[in-house]
Amino acid sequence: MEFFFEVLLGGLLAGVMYSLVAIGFVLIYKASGVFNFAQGSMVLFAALTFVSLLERGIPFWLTFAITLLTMVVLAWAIERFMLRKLVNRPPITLFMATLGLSYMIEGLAQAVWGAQVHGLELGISDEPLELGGMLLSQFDIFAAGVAGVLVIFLSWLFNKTRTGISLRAVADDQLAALAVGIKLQRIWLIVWAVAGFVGLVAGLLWGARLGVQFSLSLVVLKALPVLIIGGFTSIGGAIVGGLIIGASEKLAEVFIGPIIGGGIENWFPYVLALVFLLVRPAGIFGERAIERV
Amino acid sequence: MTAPLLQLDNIEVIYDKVILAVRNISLKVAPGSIVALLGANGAGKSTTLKAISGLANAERGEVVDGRIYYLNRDITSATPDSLVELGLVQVLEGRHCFAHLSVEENLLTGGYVRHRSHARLNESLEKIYHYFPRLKLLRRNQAGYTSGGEQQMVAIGRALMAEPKLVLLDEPSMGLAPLVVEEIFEIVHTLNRQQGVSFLLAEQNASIALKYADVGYIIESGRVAAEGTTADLKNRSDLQALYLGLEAA
Amino acid sequence: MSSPLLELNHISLSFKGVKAITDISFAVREGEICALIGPNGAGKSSLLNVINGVYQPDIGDITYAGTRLRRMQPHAAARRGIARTFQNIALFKGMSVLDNVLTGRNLKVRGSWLEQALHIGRAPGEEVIQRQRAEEIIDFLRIQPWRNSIVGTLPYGLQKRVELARALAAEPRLLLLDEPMAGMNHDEKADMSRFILDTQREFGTTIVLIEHDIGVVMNLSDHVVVLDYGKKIGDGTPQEVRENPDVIAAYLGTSH
Amino acid sequence: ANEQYFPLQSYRVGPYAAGGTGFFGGFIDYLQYVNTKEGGVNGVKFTWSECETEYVVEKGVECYERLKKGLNGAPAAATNPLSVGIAYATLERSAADKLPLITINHGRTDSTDGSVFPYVFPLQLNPYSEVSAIINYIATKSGGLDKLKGKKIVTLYHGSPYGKETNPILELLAKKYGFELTLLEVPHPGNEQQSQWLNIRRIKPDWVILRGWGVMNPVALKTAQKTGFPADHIIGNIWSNSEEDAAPAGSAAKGFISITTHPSGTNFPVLQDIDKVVLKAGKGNLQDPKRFGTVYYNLGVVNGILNVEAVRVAQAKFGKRPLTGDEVRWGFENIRLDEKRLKELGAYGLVQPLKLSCSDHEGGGAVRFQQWDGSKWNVISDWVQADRKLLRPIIEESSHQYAKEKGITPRDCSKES
Amino acid sequence: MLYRESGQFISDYRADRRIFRLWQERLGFYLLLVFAFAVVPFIANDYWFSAILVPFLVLSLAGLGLNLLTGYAGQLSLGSAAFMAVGAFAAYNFHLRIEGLPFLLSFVLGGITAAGVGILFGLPSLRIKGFYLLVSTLAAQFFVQWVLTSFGWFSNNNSSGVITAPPLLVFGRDFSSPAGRYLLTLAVVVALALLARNIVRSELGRHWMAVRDMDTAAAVIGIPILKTKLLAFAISSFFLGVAGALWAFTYLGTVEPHGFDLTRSFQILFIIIIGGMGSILGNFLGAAFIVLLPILLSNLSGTVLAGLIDPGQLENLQKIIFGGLIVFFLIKEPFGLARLWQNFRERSRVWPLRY
Ligand SMILES: Nc1ncnc2c1ncn2[C@@H]1O[C@H](COP(=O)(O)OP(=O)(O)OP(=O)(O)O)[C@@H](O)[C@H]1O
Ligand SMILES: Nc1ncnc2c1ncn2[C@@H]1O[C@H](COP(=O)(O)OP(=O)(O)OP(=O)(O)O)[C@@H](O)[C@H]1O
Ligand SMILES: CC(C)C[C@H](N)C(=O)O
Ligand SMILES: [Mg+2]
Ligand SMILES: [Mg+2]
Repeated sequence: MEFFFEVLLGGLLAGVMYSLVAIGFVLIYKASGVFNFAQGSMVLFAALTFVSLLERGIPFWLTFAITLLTMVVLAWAIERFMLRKLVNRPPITLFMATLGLSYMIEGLAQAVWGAQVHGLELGISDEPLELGGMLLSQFDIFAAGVAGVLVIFLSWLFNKTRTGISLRAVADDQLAALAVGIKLQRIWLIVWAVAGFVGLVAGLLWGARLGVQFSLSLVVLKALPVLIIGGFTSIGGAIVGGLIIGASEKLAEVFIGPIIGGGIENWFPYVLALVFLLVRPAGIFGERAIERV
Repeated sequence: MTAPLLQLDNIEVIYDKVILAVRNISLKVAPGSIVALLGANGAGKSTTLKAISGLANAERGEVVDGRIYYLNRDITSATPDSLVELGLVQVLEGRHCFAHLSVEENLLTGGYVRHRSHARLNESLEKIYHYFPRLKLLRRNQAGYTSGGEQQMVAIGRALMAEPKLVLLDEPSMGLAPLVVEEIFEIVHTLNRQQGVSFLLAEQNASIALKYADVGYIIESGRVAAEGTTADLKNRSDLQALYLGLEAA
Repeated sequence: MSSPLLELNHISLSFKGVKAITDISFAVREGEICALIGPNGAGKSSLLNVINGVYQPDIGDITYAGTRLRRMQPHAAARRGIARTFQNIALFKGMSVLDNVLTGRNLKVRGSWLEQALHIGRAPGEEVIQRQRAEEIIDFLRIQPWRNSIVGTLPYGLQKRVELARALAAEPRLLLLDEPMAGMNHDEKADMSRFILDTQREFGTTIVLIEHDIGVVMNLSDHVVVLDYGKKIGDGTPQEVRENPDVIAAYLGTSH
Repeated sequence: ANEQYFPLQSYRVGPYAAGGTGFFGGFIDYLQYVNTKEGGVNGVKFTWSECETEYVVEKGVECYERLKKGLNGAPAAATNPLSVGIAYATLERSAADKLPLITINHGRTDSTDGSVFPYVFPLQLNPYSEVSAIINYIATKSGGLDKLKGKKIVTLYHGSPYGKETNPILELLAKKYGFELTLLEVPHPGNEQQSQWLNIRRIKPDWVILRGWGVMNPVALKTAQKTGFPADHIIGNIWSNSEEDAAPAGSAAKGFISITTHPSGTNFPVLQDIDKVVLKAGKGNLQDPKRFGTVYYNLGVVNGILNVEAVRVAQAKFGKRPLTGDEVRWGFENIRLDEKRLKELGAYGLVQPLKLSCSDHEGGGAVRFQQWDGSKWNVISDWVQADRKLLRPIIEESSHQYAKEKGITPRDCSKES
Repeated sequence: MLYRESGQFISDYRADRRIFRLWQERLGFYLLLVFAFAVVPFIANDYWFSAILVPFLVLSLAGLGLNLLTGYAGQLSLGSAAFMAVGAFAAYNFHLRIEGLPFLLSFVLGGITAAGVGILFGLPSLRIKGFYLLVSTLAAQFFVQWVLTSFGWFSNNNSSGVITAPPLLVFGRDFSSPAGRYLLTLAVVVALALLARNIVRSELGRHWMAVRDMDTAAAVIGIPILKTKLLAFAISSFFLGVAGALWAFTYLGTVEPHGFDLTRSFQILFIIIIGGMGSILGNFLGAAFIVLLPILLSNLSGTVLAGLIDPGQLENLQKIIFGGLIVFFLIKEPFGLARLWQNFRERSRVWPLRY
């Protein structure tokens, strides 16, 4: 029983790590209706930039600032050379454009910083905490705290500000948003820059866990089912989805895995998400598509 | 004579680099006037309006020739948001509400650009509810679920929230009950008289358009086929049967 | 006088507690043109949606061609000969006019997909027949010049016509038209009215249509039903309805 | 031209770039070294060109087909894709083209049987030998093979054919020696292993064998720390043994043990020489010179030594000229690296004594153990041999089945000279 | 004025539904076939066969499969590679386990098995739409790979989970030579492409597009949505399955489950984006592009840029170029190379006029 709880808790905490990446997705989707597959590459790019600078001896906070600036520049470039030219196109087109984008960012990241594997120490100790016989990862608890802060900040942004409403308007109908004078370009810049920031935070935490390297861009694959269970349009959903996925996939791997062969963590979250979707086709907190005739 | 508020000089618009939608259109809107664009389906009315408001670009359209002036500046390639800031707002054909936003939020989005303060926003909002009491009832409903006519009201109301100087109205009467059509044109009339707002409207309902407009242009296959004051147009027998269908009025 | 093809009995419908339709009953006789009018948001489109099964009424039932139905699925309605057009054009935007019309005939196709894919069995002959029928309808509505155009790029008015063509292609017994003439000028409305009348005369199709142009309604319809706030406030011949004071107050206004 | 060509199916980008850049860097530097220092082998200089595979099979095949014919008249000596997938896909092609396929430290275990696979060379160490050696090491640590009984060993393997390949042998050894074996799979790519390590925590094994690849390795070490499993009881296999596997795990890697066929470091005459002749002259291939002497780099150098030695041996028989692939194959089969020869090459201690033959394309089958001290590897054992006698029949069974499927008549090795 | 339509009056509907309506197109097509079947085998070398032509053909077929699902029926999928894997492993097992099964038949059975799996993962499409559907296809992607790696039976207990192709014997003739592989692949691909062309022009094709453009309206006019979507999944997966079998048997000769990973699914998606969604020809153009561009770049580096830029950087550059091209296409020509070709044809039809 104690073991069960240990797996459960560990899973919940791991799930929050997925949420961190999922939040980046939700942000962009909610604000512009774009399903941004390049979020993973942005995570990689941010982390790689960060460690590479750090390894050159630049102090931590300065590095953080420079990397953030880089992400803003990246957002600017994306807006300027891609989004601006894809105004009012169907969502699927934008999705595919972000696939292209992810290739570009990955290529760029490796071209600039090379393909080596870097270690990243954030100075957060990862000696496990003992709690009633269970081991809890300090690092994961820290990450969960960061995710919580992010969620509070972003919820405020979306629900309490004018920008928030404009963002949702853009997601619904770009042409109409233009017609009422919303500055699409500025909105995109803001959103992508914030997504870059979220990517950086996720990149640092994931990077500290995995080492900074190419595989970092694959964490999107873990974030997708989270996103889907939570719903594309809900920041809170990303957290709940993360908790559900994290806990259930760990429990499944530990308790079901041995029965059917192990290594089921790659597909289990997807199947779980599928089951959720069959009951709620837009995720737990997602907005339903409106179809009126 | 005062300088026109809006002026189009021989504009040509192409969609997708191949579809020539507007061949050669010149027109003027004098400050404080109401101008109607009439013409058959596909004549190029909507395209003309979108070219003015800068929205054609968003549909892969392009003004390839000619110039557009508004408030004496060249706005041929201005962005829609800068035009809204200058008080030029378009109501799109086919409603285009933000489906997931509530009716009230829809209206609010229209006001952001021109109003910074909360109070002003609410003031405008009340004005719109005054014009369209039905919207007040529906203020918390998601716009996507409202009826066709209600959406049309939302779209018009949203544009008026910006307190514009020039409104481009694309088929305002479409899908509206006769009473509401009358009301809308009354609103147009009032705004025009009281606040000097100018209107450029594309309208299929020629009788009502000509009733309220000062000047009319008749568009045929992307060209101006006839123009003049509404009084003149109504008297031109060659146009009556073809475009204006006035015998039923 | 023929018997009713369609009868609505005490239909009510609400969305999240908001009543869109309240206890509406009326009958449409076989072969007539029935107009539904009323202010915006009165519940007209919702009622059409109820008739062909897009919405399920909370209370009430429908009798169609002698069968009483509590609820119906859209495709079941289609199979029973109910076709329709939509207020916000619902054409297949990426397909040509011809293909749109051909899809309208989908229920008439007998050959299986495999036969068609391999071009064997019933497929080859049938294909020619379907094509002929579709072309007839295209001719009938005079949209030949755009036969191969992608409908998404056509002007609004033409799209409305294509949508009618697609509905007619199904050779329906009951045709539901939601504002078929919105966005048309006078001439075009006249054309469209003629098509609708011809359809009724030539094929004996029963038609229920929503329209805001009262002139058109008066000219076209045999029977008018008026809704306001989800309730029926008038039902009768055009003339009767036009003189009904409730209708004037709620909908027409005084000037007409 | 009096040149011998090496087609290099290298990978310098993508998830496994760390391995590719190190390995091919070492390989190229060694060829460069032989060219500069000795003017090639008997006056035959080496040339090479690279084709990026990204570790993707079909790119590897394309590269193979493109490069196999040689360059500017210089014939190809052998291909070295450093990828199990590409090796499999070019296995039959290389037999048809009579071009040796070198799969140093990896590849298809049964290709050790050269009578069935004349053109494939899993040099030094095939996957079966690898696990056998690890078990033997654990036995020594526990005080003898008989002490293995009742020990708990967990193998954490990469969820790919590569990761699974040794499972049957481990099971066999478990039965033979009576230790308790648990096999745990980590799904590709391996960036999330919490559940596996929680399981390990529950099982409380004596040893964990880490059969990883790429990102899976540092993550394993980090997660081990998080779940309180000591790093010095984790033994990395041959693809979990580089600096790139340990360093990113930071302090969590301290104490981690792994096997290696060659020590890292620069304390070998041949490496010193390469440094002098190649690196100092600015002709080094590594982008990051700090990686000189790392595990992957040294493996590249070892690979270079073996390839060049094969050419040298073959030239002795066929003449001092550029050789065909088939002639180089003969060279490989007649490699004899004893202590004396290794010293001549300046590679004593870097390369294990090897003796290849027609029927044995592996040759060595020994590994050493090294331990990560937080910044570098230190060798902690002498050569530990795999139980090759035990493995041979299993290998032959498999190779003969292959021969039957493909309709190959095995060579008669007793007739080979 | 190469493409003159004038003078070719299409007098009956039967003629109008022909696969190629104009005689120029028909002639062009026949010439192309003659060239591909009779001329290429004599002028190409091994490298061309094994490294360019065969993968080009197989990827075209895979693109075709995905295009039916995504381009025509509008269902987004990131699981194409899974269906290829099913096709490959099923064909392998049918061939292995049924004595004397004709080789081509094992392809068909492989395709059919893939179709079955496709239906299974297509089932949720009735309820789940748009991006949410990605979940189902990704589930297929990961689940299939897991099954194939986890259960040794599928690879006949090969210790590395790799399957190898049996000798390619069709009607007693051996097609194992590079030219033979090419011809065999070509024949299968041409036959299936013609079949696809027929399907998309048939009732079913129209249903797909209807569902793609607006599925509520499609339901209202009586199109059976579930059947239509499932058929899209099934037929698409069939094509992908056969492509997978060809990939394993005639192209690489060996394959492991990992060879059909997510990257492959993306690759196929890129083929249809670049080639053109909703176009048959587009798949061939897209595949040609995706096969040739990297080779071109990498050859360039080997010759022109030799030594100037290291191969790793070149690969990064290639990634950037690739991603850039995808974005570029989506911006400039969302219907891909196929539309470019079509525009070119339109132009040459009216040439020298502009519109
Ligand atoms: N987004 C577009 N892409 C391609 N062609 C278009 C597009 N929008 C309009 N067109 C074409 O441009 C021409 C003019 O259309 P426009 O919508 O301006 O006409 P309109 O006068 O407003 O007609 P309606 O009265 O039907 O609204 C038409 O032939 C139409 O097919
Ligand atoms: N799916 C739905 N969800 C929520 N509310 C709905 C839905 N469909 C319709 N309504 C509401 O029901 C009422 C009636 O709508 P309906 O579309 O039937 O009106 P209508 O008579 O067709 O009006 P119009 O003439 O403007 O098209 C409206 O207030 C609308 O907001
Ligand atoms: C470097 C490679 C030879 C080994 C690697 N683990 C593989 O999967 O193929
Ligand atoms: Mg218009
Ligand atoms: Mg309505």
